[in-house]
Amino acid sequence: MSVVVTPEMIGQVVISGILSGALYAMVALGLALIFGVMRVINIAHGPLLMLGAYVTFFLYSRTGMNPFLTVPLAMAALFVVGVLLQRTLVFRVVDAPELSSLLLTFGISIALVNVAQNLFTSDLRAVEYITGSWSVGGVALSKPRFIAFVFALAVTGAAFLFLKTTRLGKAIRATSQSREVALVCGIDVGRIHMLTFGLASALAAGGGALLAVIVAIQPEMGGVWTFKSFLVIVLGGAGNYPGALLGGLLLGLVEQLASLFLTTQLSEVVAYVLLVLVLLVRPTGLLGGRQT
Amino acid sequence: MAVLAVDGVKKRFGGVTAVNGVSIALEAGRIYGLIGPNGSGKTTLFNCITGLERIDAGRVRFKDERIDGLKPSQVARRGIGRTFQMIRVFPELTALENLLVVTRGPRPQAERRGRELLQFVKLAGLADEYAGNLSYGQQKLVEFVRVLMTDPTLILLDEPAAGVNRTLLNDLLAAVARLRDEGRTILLVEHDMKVVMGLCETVFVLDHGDKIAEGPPGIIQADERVIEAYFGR
Amino acid sequence: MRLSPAVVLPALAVVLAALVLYPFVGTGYGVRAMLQIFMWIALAGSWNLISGLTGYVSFGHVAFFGAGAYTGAILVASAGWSWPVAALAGGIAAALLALFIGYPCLRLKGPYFAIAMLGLNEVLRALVSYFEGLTGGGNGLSLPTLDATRAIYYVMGVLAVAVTAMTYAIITSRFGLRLMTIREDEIAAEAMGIDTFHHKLAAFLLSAVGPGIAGALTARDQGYIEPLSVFPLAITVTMIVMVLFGGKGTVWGPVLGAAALFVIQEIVWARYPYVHPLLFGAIIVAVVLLMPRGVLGLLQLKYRLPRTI
Amino acid sequence: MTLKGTIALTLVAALAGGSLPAAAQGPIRIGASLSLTGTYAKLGKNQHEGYQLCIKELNAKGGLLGRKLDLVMYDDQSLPPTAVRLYEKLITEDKVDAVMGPYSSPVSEAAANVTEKYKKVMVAPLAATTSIFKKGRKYMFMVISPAEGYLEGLVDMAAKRGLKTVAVVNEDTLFSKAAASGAVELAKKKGLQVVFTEAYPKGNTDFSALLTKLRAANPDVVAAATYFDDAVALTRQMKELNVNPKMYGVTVGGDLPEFYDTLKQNAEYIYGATQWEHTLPYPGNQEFFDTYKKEFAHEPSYHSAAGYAGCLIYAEGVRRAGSLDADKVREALLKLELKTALSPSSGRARRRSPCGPTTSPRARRASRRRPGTHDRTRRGPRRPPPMPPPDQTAGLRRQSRRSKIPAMSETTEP
Repeated sequence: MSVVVTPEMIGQVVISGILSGALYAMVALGLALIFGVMRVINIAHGPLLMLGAYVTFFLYSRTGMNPFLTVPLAMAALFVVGVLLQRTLVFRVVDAPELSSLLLTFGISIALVNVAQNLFTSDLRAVEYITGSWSVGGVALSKPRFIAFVFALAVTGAAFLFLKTTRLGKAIRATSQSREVALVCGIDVGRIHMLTFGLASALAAGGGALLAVIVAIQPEMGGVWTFKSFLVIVLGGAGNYPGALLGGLLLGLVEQLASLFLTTQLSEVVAYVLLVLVLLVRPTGLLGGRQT
Repeated sequence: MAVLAVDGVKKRFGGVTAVNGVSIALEAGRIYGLIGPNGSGKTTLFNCITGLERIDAGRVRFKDERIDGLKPSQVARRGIGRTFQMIRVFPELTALENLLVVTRGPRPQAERRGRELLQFVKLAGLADEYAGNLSYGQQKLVEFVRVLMTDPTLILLDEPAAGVNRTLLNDLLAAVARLRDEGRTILLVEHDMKVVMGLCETVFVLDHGDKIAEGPPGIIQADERVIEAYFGR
Repeated sequence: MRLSPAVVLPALAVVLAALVLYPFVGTGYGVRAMLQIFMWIALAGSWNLISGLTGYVSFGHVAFFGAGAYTGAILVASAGWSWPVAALAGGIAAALLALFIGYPCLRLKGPYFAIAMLGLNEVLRALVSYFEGLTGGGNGLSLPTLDATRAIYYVMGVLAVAVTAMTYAIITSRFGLRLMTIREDEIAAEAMGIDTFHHKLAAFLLSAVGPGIAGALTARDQGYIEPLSVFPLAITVTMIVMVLFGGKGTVWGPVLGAAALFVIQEIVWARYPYVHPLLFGAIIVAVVLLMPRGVLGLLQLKYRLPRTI
Repeated sequence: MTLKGTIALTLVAALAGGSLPAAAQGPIRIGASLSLTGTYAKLGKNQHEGYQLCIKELNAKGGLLGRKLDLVMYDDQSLPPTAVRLYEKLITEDKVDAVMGPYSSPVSEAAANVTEKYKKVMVAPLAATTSIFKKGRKYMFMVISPAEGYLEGLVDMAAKRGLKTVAVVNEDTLFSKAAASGAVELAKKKGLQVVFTEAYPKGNTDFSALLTKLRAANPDVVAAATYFDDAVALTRQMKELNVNPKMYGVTVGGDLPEFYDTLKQNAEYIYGATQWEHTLPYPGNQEFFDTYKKEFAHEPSYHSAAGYAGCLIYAEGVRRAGSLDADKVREALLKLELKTALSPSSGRARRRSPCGPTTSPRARRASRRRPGTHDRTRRGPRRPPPMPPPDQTAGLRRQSRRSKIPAMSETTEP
């Protein structure tokens, strides 16, 4: 049953890999922010993405809004959710060992999924807005995935710009490099944590909103995204923000190429082996700093 | 013949050279001081000797054996004990357990020796208290005697006097002197010049990763480069 | 509130006797529930060995459970081994896996290790699905019908006792103290001459055996396994929460946590079929926030009890 | 006393005291564990509602053997080990009088070990994998047709139309694998060449690479053994990657009303295997559909119908046996022929009919049935209907969804 792999096919999956890689990068950037600033591994990242997808779904189905225009609304809504989560629960585990944050956010995660199951039901939802593809030199360029890709790039770019140029963004980066120094410089670290968690949730929600146009939405859709985001940020170097972009594209490509040359079932295995190899050579990821 | 010979050791962190080709040699049964302004590379040199940092160039020989490249635990087991600048006791182990973990032989003997050492630093009554509950000075003492539990040939002390009161300090210094008399070698990093001058026979001075002077304390104190390093010009 | 052996040992004997006799009076469900508690004690106790003592959070410990389950089931189904021997083989297979995976992964620190273990579990599930000639892939593996619940109850009980006894032996030994130094300050431990890597590896191996055997026994008892049901993250999290609830780094913490949490879950489960995950999530959050040291950890601190409680 | 002692003893007490003997003439208690949360939450919920409706109606008609019926429900989280424990609890603690099956093949497979051990009749309405019913199990009854047959209709029609090559892809779980292997077998038998097969893991959302390979193999027919979300994802991505086979069919997914709601016009011209459609002219079917919709505010799926019918089948078995005794009920069920909303009737019809007939126990007899082909072949090929606007009514979209001629086809007509 073997299929001969042609250059066109490789081109096709490389395109697919890059398209999904940008989305990975965007979602993972949120996780990287939280990890960088607070040293918290947020298992609830995927479920937050799921909530973002539902925002888009309901706006689209109730008001008929263009789903791509709902992206900022979903992000804003989840920004609020993120800030609330941080203020009520997560701030308590910021300095605790990783076990506490892993478990706390896991608890939040299953609670969110269950709430969604009861509020939205487990029915599969989708935003059927645009399908089909453009043909670019014999390679099919999926329309929804390409638009999502552009949006993801734009949002990720905006996030980088924000971190790089604004006062607040600089404060976030300063806090992630050294909380003590940030404190000394008069940065309100508690507020930065809140904003970071909000921003990260917004990035997840943006990913969810874009995914809504691509895949079906259901309460359990987030879990796999939490895991993939981990892979991405660990590959790229946790706490290193450009690393998230690199890691995302890398994961997208590796998954697709593994699926092409081996089988879809093994793509995860290949991604994981790559992760362990990277960590063995560079214990803090490709662009990670020194381990302390 | 030198117990420890550090030969042209270099260590870089990114663009910063923390230790730049430093060579020192330590003879058995003597006390050495290692001084220098903040950030001059003292602790990094300690880490290079004990294997916590991998060196970029040079070599470290201990009792005629290369030890650079070994794991810290291997270095320690060859007979180099150390304390840390920031205290590193095991807080959720008791004082006695802190000592026991580094021993290997039969347990009753180890416990006896541990209690003796705690007695020696006047902590016998706190043997079963969690180390994290002890005062700063007490923790410092526990860390100090923990080094002795392994019966090391060479002892590296990173700022033993910092944050310790006068009486305690005098006891500590007396203990160090006694260790020397037992034939052990001691290298200590210290900011308290009185301690360094009173105790050390030879002092090495680091500045920006370079060794800028070496000699008896009296001469070092008058060395222009040293004064310059500390006070600027 | 010191517990003297003169009180503890007879009490333990009474409890053990009650547990030995229980299958003759309990209902089928009761026996199975106790069996599950034994399983959770073995799992939680094993996780405690690596993560409670060294502080290395194994966020994929169910991998060993699954590996044991598949080893045991394959040996029973394809090679016709008797289940007790297959269960031992499950434990050995899990230990070998720990050895193989420990070499790279135990060099990783903190969250990196946690994520690597999480990944290991996902990968094992994918591999088990892929090599379907051996494992039945997504079809799962169906074992010949056998009603051995009572025998498995006893074996699982022995396993729970063995893991707990091993925890006791380790915690009271210098080996155990050295494992704790890794949790407290790995760099200092290393500088004090403790070969932290090999200590971690040893603890990791020991912590894999129990789940391996438990997995094989569970496979035999259920009669049917499939990749999704023996490699779920939920099992890992449940064992962690049990240890946290009871008190990590203690001997009886995992036992208490396993029993208490299992009973709570069973009650909640039955009453609120649609919202029990929400309640379980709330329990997790409460445990983490309100008593991160667990019941016994709190008692231990407050009353200065030894770790062997 | 040690903590452990206290806890263990309390626990023993709790476990021992938890059960009270069921009152002799109280309601008949029927127990089941279903996937109310976890992977199969949606489908399990539909099945739950099917059970609820059946029991409500039975009670309205005076119950069974003069007693009311009561449903004892647990959630197995879609996990087989949990189901095992819950069935053991239902049988030995809650002492239910009867059990009904859980959702999905893997869960049923695990739960069957318990129900067989206690010799409880279990009508398992949503276990479609035949292997479960083998293994010498005596008290387990199958309701829907076997998984292996889900794609037979598609392959059969493809062969009749002279199509030559087929690609089979499947989710790597018990049911889907069985459906896929059934499709491969039949394709070979019918002289079609299987040019591509690949399994993908559960939860997969990106099929780019798989479809790229599939497109290169250029099959006439794509047979996909899916659950639901993967059917949606796969369908969308086929469109995006220009994979245009002459025929394309899925298993679970294509039959659900949500499939169209989700995919809109992209759901058209896709063959779906179903165990049930509300338009089928079975007795009570329309009533079932209407009542269900009123009761639960959404349309039933075949999972609802199978749950509903499975429960009716069991009730009928009890009525004919005149007793709750498992062996008597088993005998009655083996002889039973029953028309329900789910199915046509008699043994002969069963063989040809698509939709799970009622009673047929165990696979031996059931293995010939082909879901999905029945009403389709009967109506014969038709022209594709015009594209319906997105706000099409329910009836119409069903029609378009079931249309026989794939739009992309150029050579379908023989």
